Amino acid sequence: MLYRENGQFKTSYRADQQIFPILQDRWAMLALLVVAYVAVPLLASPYLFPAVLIPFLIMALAALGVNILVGYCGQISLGSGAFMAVGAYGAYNFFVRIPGMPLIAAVILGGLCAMLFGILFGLPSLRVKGLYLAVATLAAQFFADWMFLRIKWLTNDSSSGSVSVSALQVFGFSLESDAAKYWFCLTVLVLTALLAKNLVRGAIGREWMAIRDMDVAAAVIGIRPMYAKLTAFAVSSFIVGMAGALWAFVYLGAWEPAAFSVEQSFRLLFMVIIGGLGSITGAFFGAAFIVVLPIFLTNVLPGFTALFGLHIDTAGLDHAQVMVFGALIVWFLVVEPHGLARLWATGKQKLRLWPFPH
Amino acid sequence: MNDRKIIIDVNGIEVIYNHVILVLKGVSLQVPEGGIVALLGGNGAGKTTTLRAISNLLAGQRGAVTKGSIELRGERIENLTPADLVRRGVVQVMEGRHCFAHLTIEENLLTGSYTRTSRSEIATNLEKVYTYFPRLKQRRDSQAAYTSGGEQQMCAIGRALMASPSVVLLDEPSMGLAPQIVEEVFEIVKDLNTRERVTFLLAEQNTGMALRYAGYGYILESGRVVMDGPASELASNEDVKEFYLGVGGSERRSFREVKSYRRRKRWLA
Amino acid sequence: MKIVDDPGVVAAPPATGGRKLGEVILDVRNISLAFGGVKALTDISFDVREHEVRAIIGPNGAGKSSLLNCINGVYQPQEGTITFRGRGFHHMKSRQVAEMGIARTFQNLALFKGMSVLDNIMTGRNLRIRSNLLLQALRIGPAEREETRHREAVERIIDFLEIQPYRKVPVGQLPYGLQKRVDLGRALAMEPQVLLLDEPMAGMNLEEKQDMCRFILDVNDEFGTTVVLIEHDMGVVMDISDRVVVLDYGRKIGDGVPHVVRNDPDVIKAYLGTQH
Amino acid sequence: MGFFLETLLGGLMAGMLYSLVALGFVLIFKASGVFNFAQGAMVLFAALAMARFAEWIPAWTGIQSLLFANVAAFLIAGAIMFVVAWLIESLVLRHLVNQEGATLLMATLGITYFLEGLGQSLFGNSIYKIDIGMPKDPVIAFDKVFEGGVLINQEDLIAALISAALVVVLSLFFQKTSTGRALRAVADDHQAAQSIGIPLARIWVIVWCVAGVVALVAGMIWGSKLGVQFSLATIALRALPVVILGGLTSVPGAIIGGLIIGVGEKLSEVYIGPLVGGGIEIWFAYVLALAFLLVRPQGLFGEKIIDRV
Amino acid sequence: QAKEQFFPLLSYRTGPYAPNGTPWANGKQDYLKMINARDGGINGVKLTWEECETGYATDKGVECYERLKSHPGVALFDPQATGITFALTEKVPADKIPLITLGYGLAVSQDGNAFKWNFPIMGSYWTGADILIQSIAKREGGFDKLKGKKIALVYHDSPFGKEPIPLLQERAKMHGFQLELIPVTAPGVEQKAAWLQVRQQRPDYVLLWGWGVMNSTALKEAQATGYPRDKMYGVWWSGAEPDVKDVGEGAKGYNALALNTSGQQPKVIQDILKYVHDKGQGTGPRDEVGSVLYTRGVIIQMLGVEAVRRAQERFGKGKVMTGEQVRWGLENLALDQKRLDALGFAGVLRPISTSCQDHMGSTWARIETWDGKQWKLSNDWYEADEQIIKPMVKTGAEKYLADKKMQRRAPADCQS
Ligand SMILES: Nc1ncnc2c1ncn2[C@@H]1O[C@H](COP(=O)(O)OP(=O)(O)OP(=O)(O)O)[C@@H](O)[C@H]1O
Ligand SMILES: Nc1ncnc2c1ncn2[C@@H]1O[C@H](COP(=O)(O)OP(=O)(O)OP(=O)(O)O)[C@@H](O)[C@H]1O
Ligand SMILES: [Mg+2]
Ligand SMILES: [Mg+2]
Repeated sequence: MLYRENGQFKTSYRADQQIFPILQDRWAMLALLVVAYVAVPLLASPYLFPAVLIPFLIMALAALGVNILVGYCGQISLGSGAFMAVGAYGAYNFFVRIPGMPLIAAVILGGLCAMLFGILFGLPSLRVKGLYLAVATLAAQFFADWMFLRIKWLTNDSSSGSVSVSALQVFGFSLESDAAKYWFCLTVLVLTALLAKNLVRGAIGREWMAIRDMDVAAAVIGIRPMYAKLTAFAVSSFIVGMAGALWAFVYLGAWEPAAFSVEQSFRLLFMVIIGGLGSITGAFFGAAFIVVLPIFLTNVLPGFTALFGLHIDTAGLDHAQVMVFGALIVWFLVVEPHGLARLWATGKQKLRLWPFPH
Repeated sequence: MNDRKIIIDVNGIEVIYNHVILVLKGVSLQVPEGGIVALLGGNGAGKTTTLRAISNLLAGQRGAVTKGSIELRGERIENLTPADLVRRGVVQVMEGRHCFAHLTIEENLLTGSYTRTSRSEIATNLEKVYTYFPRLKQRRDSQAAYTSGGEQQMCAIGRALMASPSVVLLDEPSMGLAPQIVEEVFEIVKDLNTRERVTFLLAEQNTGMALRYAGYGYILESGRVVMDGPASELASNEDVKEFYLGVGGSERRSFREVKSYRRRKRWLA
Repeated sequence: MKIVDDPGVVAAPPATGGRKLGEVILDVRNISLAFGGVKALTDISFDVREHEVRAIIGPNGAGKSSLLNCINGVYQPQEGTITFRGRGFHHMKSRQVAEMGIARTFQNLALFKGMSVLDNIMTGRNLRIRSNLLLQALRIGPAEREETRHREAVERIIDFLEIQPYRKVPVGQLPYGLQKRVDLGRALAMEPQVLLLDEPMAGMNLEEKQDMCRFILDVNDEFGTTVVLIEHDMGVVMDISDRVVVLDYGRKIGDGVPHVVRNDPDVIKAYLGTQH
Repeated sequence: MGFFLETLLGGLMAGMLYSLVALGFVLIFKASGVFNFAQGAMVLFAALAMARFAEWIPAWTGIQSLLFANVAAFLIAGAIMFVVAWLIESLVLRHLVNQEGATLLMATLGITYFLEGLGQSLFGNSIYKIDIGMPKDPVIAFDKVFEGGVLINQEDLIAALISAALVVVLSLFFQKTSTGRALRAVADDHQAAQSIGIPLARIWVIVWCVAGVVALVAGMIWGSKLGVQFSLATIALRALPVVILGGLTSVPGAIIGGLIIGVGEKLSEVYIGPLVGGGIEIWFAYVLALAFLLVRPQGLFGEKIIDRV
Repeated sequence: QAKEQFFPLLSYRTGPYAPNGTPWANGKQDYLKMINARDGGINGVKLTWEECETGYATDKGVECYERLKSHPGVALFDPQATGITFALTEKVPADKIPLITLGYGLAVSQDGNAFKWNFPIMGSYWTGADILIQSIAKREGGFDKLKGKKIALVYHDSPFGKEPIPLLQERAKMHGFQLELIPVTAPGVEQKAAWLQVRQQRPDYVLLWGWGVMNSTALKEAQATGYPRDKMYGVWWSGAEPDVKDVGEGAKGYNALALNTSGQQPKVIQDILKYVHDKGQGTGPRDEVGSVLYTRGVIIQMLGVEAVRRAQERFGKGKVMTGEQVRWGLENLALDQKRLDALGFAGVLRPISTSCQDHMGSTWARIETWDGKQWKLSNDWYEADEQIIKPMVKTGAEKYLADKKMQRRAPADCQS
């Protein structure tokens, strides 16, 4: 009975409104932050940083943004790749065209570009709903793909449409080392997650969820669907845009529009559904599942099959990896249709009752 | 009720939702062939859950029977699909209507006879439902989603009757129906019961009405059966009178005069 | 309207009929509404006075819910006007209606299923939220205080409706009767002047109905909230309403104080059935 | 003028080919409320099976007849799609009864991955040929009327006819039979359908099987056009605007949507494309579909989206 | 610790480009196997490798790179995809590992003074495009005959497909032909509109800049719209067996650039058959050995091996070379005809010699024509016109350096 809230009385609503009302959770969170900021960089190998941790952090950020739109506001979007692209190219243009533009400012400005783009393509959501909207948001995706291939100005007149950045700095610190990149991404992620959490547990978050769950009733209690949906698009695409900028600047360094293709949009959607719609933690679980699992499988499967004396070639490995991945998605959904975050919550609930079964 | 054959025998079942929420804590009940059994109890007592457990519709709610057994005519039915049960004559009218929104009223009714193959039987059933609920006939061509709450309720009941069932699990049939229709619904129940020997298990909030038509009753509280007995006995029980029929003591009290501090007496828990 | 701190102490309400009714607050004039061929409402007129409990009854499909939907701006009537506190509208927008202080509950439970009880009721306060997006994201100073203030109001409603234990439970998991209460709570949180209730007592047993009546009457007495109520339980309607409108097939067939309406042969024929 | 006609015709026929893929989406959505993302993977899987068996059968049996090989391969591939449908029902859908659309969508994504991996590891990941004797060379019609005539692609013409026939049969099935009605009921409410005795398991196997066969036909035709290899799965992306424009729930909508998208996209690429650098057809198709949705949010023939309180 | 030189092999055997990626990857592996079996490695240093599947996707490619880059004995990376090349170009200077991008990658990276770590050996898209125009001019009977002609570029809508455009525009200006640009959205399965445009414009020639399924689809559409195949010229990534086999007779007459021969006659291929396939250790099927892309894989790997050998000559025979040393080796390749003959590549490709300034080493290519069954090589060799390419490379490289605020390499740097 280590994990229980009994005896923890809240003396004010303020205390009850904390993000982690339960003491153990607060300690766990603190411990997690310490691990993330201190222990992980000490232990991580040169492979883990650039190949696993940084993409995980950036994708978690993007998934967070997508979750606001899809999970909280219920507007299924397949255009997240486009918002990332706009964020990346937007930040790029500010970065290379304005001398001395600091990285952080460029990333935020990229996010703002994505926000405008997001609002524009969010407008149809006022009329179009559900899967129809989902498919319609692909228009944003393909339009962005085309735009960055065709409009030379946006890629600083590079002949092929691919661009690159280097010599990144934050407050005078160079972002050359992997650990520095990691800390930078982690900080952006933690801060954004905090702000996002504040939003979703505040008034605007309730508006989003109300629109998601029952828009007619929401209108009757005075929620403006237009405002709620467009703010969701704005906030979401802002975050996704920042993630896009980080993905381009920090992870890839050089990129072409294909780096933000429709596959990226799909992957982001998987992340939020697998992780758990309408849950900030879900974004982290989802990103871990989608980013880390395939890498993990690729690294582990050969050893695993070797146990049975089977040799597996690259193609076979990739196919096996994809199949296991697909099967795991289905399996997790069967176990818990509301995603990993819900599974986690149920687990915690059981822990709270432990050692009694119910 | 001992003289009759038991058709549904629920034996000490426990139901858990979502792996953690324990809702039924050992419910046992028997439904005799050709009987009308009422399942009473307040909100959240577990009536709906009991019916779902019998008709095997728990899975879709992520619930599961973890203990006990359920038998239909002596056969264990926990592992049958709902469709198997319908083919054995057990149909549930789900709480909250659940009409097929995009289908018209008539199509809704016709899907109800999915397990029936004889065209003439289907036609007779359809006529029967239309005579029971003339309102449905008027609205037969509108999509179910665009009919009123009461019309949908009639549609749900009528749809279940289309399967020519031998056992009907009725979940709150009177909800949202106008008084005279409520009366009619119970008359239909009685009618089917006496004429076609259809067995009914009905979960109802309208206790007075339910006890008037049922032969036997169970009262559920927080997932346990706290009282059972022949309907007439229950109806004359003082507690039942006071808490479910509102005629405690002497006279029916006005809703305006109910004392605000009076709290429910609990039998258990 | 302010929600009182102590719901336990409620003054004995005056008997039916002896109540003093205010001015006409809501006036519905010659409303007609048709869906394709279906005439849901034909030329309906009635008024609602301040502080009264106005019941609407009628057989299934008579157009009761549609009438509320018109007042609410969910449906746009083809003809007629609705006047609220002297301001006439041909049709109203949902948001406008909410801002004017008309709240409602729904027949088919239109709660926000994925949200907790607390959050559901908090949405009712959203009209009053003043802090902007940025403040909310940072949750500093005024935003935090505002949130806490609304939380207090909502907690009073939760206490009032006696649903404290379910605060953090997602409403989708609550039994039907409690969901109805949450629905009422959400409407109350808007601190409305007029409360439209669509079958608030369906699917409840006697005791729960009594509780519900008590809530409605308390609100009505204590804050003078005007209540418009659709209900099929004649006992409830007779006991708590001041005046009753009867609809049948989209037409008004009766209007008056309860015991008069009840004995009207047209009403008996169309709605009550002969047994009553 | 001749060229305009030619573009129009080309668009119409391309549209019919999209419809064939779109049809698979519509079928499953209409019958179970599941937006089946695996449709593209099913097309690929079926086509791979057909191509490889058509290649293997002459080698195994020694019978060198192309017709025999194709027919046998078609049947075997059809049987495989049946097995796939059955497995999907019993391993996935059965456990997800009554879940939300997003969850089901996600499950079909899992299936997509699985099928892509499985298809390629069973049948190989190179490029394979389906040779069903489609005429490849063009014919020129109306060369007396217009200068240069109007070029007609016979292969596309035949394919368009096949998909039209398929659509007619399937729309009749949905509108006229009681199974069709049951399918629509299931799409509306899984639990209610169960409660009145509709056997979800059987229904789903049937529908996925039909969708599998539609995928097979689509795979066969596209495969004969393009060769069978991984990219075939991406055809699904071209079919999506068709699906939403026609309406997710309408079988005839798939055809009309296909025609509109096909024509719109080809005309735009040919006449507007050169002005803005080209390559616009794919987003133009989506924007076109979006424009229609703004007028009719449920697509041209889709069932009205119901939101009532 | 055994002495092992490690070759990370990025490949794509799955996904949309697998039919082309597979033989390529097989050739690369088989060559390494053959060197180990025949020569016991390079001066006693064994060759090891690990394949990593990228699926042609940039992020997977980057992950592969990060996974394999710190493996002991890493020699060089061949990203096998334009997109991955872009991303790795930014990463390799820090890790000090050279990139070899034979016939693809950034055209400007030919300038070794600006791109220290990139080696687009044997050609870039600019040299390829240049040669295609030359051969068309030759067919027409001189550059002056190009005036007023119309040439369409049907290209994969990605950086890969767009790279040749600046050069073609330059040539169009020079010779007065009209250049039509017709993009095809990746992966290129739907090209009806593109070919309708071809039919409308009626260009005299069509240049095909495709990869994977786009090539065969283009040829099929050309057939379906009746565009003469012999007026079509593909880049060397559009001229392999998978691109035409499936089209068969329909592709007859189609021309493509050839960087290398195909077929099993060359001695190196014979050696692979003998030392690898005959031992049952072949990576792919035997009849694929010697196909166009397979042979290209063999060449890439030979260049890698020779770079290591060259580096050993300077830094110590029989030692494992670092990435930096291999880079020097790549920069000082001197594969003259004699050397090529000795290596078993007689007739397969032309001599290559790289330098600090020129990371390409050779810009020669030929035209091959599909006769319905197999590729037929013409005997005319073309060399890209330095006069045109050099200035373009220089300007491009200058812009790159300016953007990056970097300096050209000092002459001293070339010695290290
Ligand atoms: N899907 C579910 N997930 C979690 N808990 C549930 C679920 N369905 C019901 N419950 C819980 O089970 C308990 C019993 O619910 P049930 O619906 O059986 O009650 P009931 O007697 O039918 O009530 P009512 O009269 O309000 O319909 C309630 O406390 C409810 O919160
Ligand atoms: N959106 C709509 N589209 C079409 N018809 C509608 C719509 N809304 C209501 N109707 C029809 O209008 C009539 C009145 O419906 P309404 O819901 O107002 O009835 P009601 O009086 O509330 O009945 P109940 O007591 O059963 O709830 C019904 O016949 C219904 O079918
Ligand atoms: Mg119930
Ligand atoms: Mg109603």
